[in-house]
Amino acid sequence: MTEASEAQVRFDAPSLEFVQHAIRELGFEERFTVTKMSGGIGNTRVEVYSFPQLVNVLFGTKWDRLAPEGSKATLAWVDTDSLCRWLHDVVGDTELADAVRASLEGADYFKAQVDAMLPLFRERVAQYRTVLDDVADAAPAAP
Amino acid sequence: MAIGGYVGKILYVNLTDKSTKEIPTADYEEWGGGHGMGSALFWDLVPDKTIDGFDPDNLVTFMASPFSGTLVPSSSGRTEVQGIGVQQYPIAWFTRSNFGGRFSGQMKFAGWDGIAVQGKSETPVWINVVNDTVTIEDASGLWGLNTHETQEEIWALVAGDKSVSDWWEISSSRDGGRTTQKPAVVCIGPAGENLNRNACLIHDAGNGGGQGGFGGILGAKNLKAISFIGTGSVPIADPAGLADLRLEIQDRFGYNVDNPTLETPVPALSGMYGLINGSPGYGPIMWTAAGAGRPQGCMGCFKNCRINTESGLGNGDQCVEGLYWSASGELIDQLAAVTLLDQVGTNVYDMVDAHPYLLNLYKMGVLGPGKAIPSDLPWDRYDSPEFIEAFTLAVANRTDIGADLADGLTRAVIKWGRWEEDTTSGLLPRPQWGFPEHYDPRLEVEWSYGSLFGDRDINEHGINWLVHWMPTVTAAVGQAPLMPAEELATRIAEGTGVGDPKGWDYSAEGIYTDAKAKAVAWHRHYTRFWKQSIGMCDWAWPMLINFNAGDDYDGATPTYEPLLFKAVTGTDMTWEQSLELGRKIWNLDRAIWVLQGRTREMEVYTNYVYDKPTDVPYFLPAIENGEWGYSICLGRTLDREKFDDFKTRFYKLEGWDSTTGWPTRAGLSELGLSEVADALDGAGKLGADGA
Amino acid sequence: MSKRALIGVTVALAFALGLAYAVRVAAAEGSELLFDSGWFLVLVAPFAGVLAAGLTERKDPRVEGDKVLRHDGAAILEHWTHGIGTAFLLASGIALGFLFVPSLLGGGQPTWAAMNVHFVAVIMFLFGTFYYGTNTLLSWHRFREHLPTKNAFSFTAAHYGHLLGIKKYEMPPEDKYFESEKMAYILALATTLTIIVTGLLKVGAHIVALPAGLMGAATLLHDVATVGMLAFFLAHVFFGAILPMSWPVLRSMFTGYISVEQAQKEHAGWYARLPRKSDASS
Amino acid sequence: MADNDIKKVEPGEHKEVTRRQFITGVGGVGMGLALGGFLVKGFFLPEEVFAVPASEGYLLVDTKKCAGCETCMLMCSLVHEGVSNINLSRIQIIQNPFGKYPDDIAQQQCRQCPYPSCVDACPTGAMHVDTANGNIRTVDASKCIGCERCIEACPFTPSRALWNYEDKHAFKCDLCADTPYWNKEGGPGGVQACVQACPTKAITYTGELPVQSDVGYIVNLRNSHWATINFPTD
Repeated sequence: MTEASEAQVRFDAPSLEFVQHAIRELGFEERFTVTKMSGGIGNTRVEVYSFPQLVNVLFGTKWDRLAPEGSKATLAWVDTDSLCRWLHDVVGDTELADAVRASLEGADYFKAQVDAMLPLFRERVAQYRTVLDDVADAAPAAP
Repeated sequence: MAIGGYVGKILYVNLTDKSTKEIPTADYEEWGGGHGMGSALFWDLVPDKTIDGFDPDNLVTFMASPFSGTLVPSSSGRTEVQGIGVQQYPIAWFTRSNFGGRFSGQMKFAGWDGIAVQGKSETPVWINVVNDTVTIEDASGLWGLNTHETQEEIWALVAGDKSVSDWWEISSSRDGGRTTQKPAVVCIGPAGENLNRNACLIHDAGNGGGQGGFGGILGAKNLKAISFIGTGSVPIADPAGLADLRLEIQDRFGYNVDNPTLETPVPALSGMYGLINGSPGYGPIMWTAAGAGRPQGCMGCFKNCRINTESGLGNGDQCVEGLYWSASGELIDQLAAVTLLDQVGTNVYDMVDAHPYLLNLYKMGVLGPGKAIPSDLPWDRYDSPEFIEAFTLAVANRTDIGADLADGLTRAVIKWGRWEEDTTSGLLPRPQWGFPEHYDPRLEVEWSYGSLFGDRDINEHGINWLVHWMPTVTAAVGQAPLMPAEELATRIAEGTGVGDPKGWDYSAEGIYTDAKAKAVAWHRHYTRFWKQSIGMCDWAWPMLINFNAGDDYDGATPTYEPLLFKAVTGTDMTWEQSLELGRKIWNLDRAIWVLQGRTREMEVYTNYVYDKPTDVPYFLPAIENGEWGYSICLGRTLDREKFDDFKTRFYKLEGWDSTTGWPTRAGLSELGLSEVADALDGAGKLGADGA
Repeated sequence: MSKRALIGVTVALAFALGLAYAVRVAAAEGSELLFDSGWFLVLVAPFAGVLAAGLTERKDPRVEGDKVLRHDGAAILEHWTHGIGTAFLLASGIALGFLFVPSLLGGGQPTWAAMNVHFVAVIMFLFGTFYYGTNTLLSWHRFREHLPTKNAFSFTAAHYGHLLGIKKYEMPPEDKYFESEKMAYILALATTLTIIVTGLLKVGAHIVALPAGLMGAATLLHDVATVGMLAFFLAHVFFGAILPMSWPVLRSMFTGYISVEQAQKEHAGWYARLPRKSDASS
Repeated sequence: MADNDIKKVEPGEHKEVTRRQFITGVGGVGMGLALGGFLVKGFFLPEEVFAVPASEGYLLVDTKKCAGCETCMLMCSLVHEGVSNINLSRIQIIQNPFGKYPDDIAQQQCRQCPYPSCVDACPTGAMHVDTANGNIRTVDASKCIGCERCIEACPFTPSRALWNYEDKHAFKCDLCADTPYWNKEGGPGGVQACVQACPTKAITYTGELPVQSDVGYIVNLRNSHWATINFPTD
């Protein structure tokens, strides 16, 4: 829980509009490329067309359950610079982008990078989830 | 003559007139088994080598080896499949596929070293072999069933009123043999019935013979399935010796599950790490978090790379199947997707890069409802299970965009007029013969050269896991490489017998050297004999370096292959003789490709290989600035001129005409293939000696 | 109904019932093999044969008008109990597989049924064989008339030459039994003895622990003797029942009589010595 | 007059009559003895109780650790018969490729039962307790009459007593006491081929009578290293 509480002070609570923008489906030019590395098939490019899909691919866990379940990541390699740029410019979550960039200082191999990014994504995804759930609850129940 | 290993006869079935005959294995023993025998049978039984893969005269061989059904580690369960394919482009070459499980073992127990099928039945049939009894049965009741339903149905049909979970007598006499086993069945699903060029063969849950399109080829023959159940024995020349060798190899080179020497530092990456330590269940690679389950292996395996799951989904699936589709982030969806693919009988290797590529086309506005490439599949829900299910069924049943994709992604893209553009930009990385990129063709060249000079993506990991995955996986978990690059290359050079470590230098210059040519040639010859003809599993052999015995890095190769061959067959086979026999088989195949129309000009890659620099770290041993090290090989392309020059030198090394790439009389005669030279001569395709 | 017919029907009926029971009990849940539940009958059967012989009054061959009494009731009983027993032993034994011959039967019930049939046939066979043996002891001359004489080879050659219609061969003056039959008799005797001794050992193994080596040898001998017995059986059936010339003699195995002409033609040597009914009864 | 009328005694045949009487006596007395002996054995002597010493060794298989590679089966037939044939293996691995873990693979090894029904059922002592080899329950092929009572009697399915259709006799697990095609010392005192050959070390050997269950002897041979490669250890 400490991790989460630390995280609490890390990000401002996002607005509904913010979240909806961040998790929107992207276009061809907005895509982000992750390289899945596998001993069976070699490197395969996975084109990511949304923030949730990035989480799925990066951590091997359905994005909105990352918080409780954690990472089941296999080897999904990303160019960390372009990842941060993509989070910043395309997804539009500058806070997360900056936090990730900072966390990656000195994390110079795949496992270290995943370990560094995981708590940040966990916390941010949890916040997204809360906002979306509130909306769902507020929605008028069908007669 | 061998005194062990072989069981004496090969089954020939002509589906046109429903006749069968026995071919004495002794007639083909000089070829070793598996692929060698398959190529020789094809050469003898198919006069016109230029026929189409769907032609009734096409011969499909399913060959076992002297090691099938024996205790030789990870060599007991492979079946080699050959015939003219329907998948490759521009010409569907005489090709091969291979699947694991227990099929070849049961074939041997039934008393057969292989089965060759020719002709075409008017109505759907399946071949039922119970020891010596061969019957061609009506398959109208099986047609339309998926691959799993088909096998369950056949188990029941063969066992009749008996229970296959108890001892059941497979003949009317108690001395006719009894077993507790289920018949081993290889079959096709709807994809094969629909003559799809990317239809595969399926045996048990996830053993697939995918490359080449043999599912569609069997469909064209109206052959739904082949079933073997046997109770006979495979003779072993030196039983006690074989038992000793098995335990010795297992103890020395195997992964000790109770107390491993080299263990993954990251459980989540044990699938990856298993590529270098062989821990059980590493096969799916991407399924390390598969929940409750167990490792599962082919007959006689000492690695057991697959996983049986608590859902039963994904049983027996490994390698590329692990990556078919994982967009939902839910493992169970991933398992369900690949299981459905197995059931319809489609080759994952032609589909794994298809849906991501098509998603890009969708995002580009080229594909979708009412678009240039029309498709009403739910592309907007690409990361949902509904999408992948709809996509998988569409391809198998030739509906929606599947009508084009059933002929293979390559032919579909050519039909849509995008092949040149997308293989140049790299949007569709398919380097040769219409096969998807496997390992980087610009860097890991014994793979890409071997594929181009051959008939398909070679799919041989024996070198790859050492030179590429060892440094990659250790780097991923923050470990130093388990061995310095120079020692790695040196040990491989010694183990193979090639001698020159530069054969495994993957630097921008290293990939064109004569040493590299020798390394590539060795790879072709070793795999043609030991893997494809003797049935040693690609995921276990060769064992050139061993990381499971602490400081003792010596691998089982080249010491143990000849010892195992001697223990099983009683025949002496030196390392050199085995490689020479591999070269002979490789040359026979080459001759067939030449008769089919192979020319030097055809042996080039698609443009991205030459024009698009690599942009992802890719570890390989390389000499850079005079120093051995593991390079990440960024910004690399293949140089057209340098490769062209390499090709000339490689042809010469193999004894082929360097101007045409055709085998020469001198080269073929030296291998005892004069009659092959005559055939090439007759077709005006014999290479000029010394050219 | 003659006493002979009565005995015949009774024995046949008992045997048939035995077979039926053997097959039925094999299918019964938890039932033992008859060799285990009924082993004592294997000991009783020989003594029963001996006892029966002791109570039997023989009647020697003689000419009765235009008929010749060839076999008395005892001979007929001996022959058919021994013969039918042998037939079923061979059938069930071979079906179970022996030497290198694989079993013709499935495991479980079919095998148990065959073993039980073998048991019933053993009882019949032992009774018949010991009945015959004892009768022979009681009238030794009957044994001698089965043994080959110095004529063995010349007569056999002449006999078969004649059978095959080779002109230069005349039907020799054979005795009651052809010289060829007499030689076959020796073989039959040897195999029968082997079968009985080894067979009793195999039964004994159901009752007491016997050394493995002994059992191995016994089984091998039993199987080998089976081959000899089969050979004799087939030859005997061929020459004694299939060849038309043997039909009158076959008939005599039921009626006991052959015609005078038959005796004169085929067994001149024997006929010459036969007493006439008139002398015998005076 | 009938052919064999015992009341008719021919004059001057006293010698034969006494022999006949003797023979008759032998027959009668013999039958009496045989029947009597059977009755005494059957009704007056108590049924001997079936009791045999416990085996000195047992095979244990961790049903959740087995990978179904059938290596044990190939090894068993190799060291015992000198050929490769999973159907002549004393341990049987039966799997359903489409099954759900843990019900996908079953391992059927002989339990060397404390009260071996197979030995009890054998009519000829061929299936016996080999006191010279740690009381293993095994077959003396030369005594086997092929009645398959042992196979019928085995309480497990499939039967752990097997039928060797090639050499035509029953056979079963002997803990490798008789392995003519192996250089190692087998049997209760030595090592067992299947234990040695199992690549996942799912088979082990014990001298202690293990705990029985419906599915087999209960044993868990999976340690923490098994969990490291993501397989359950419970």
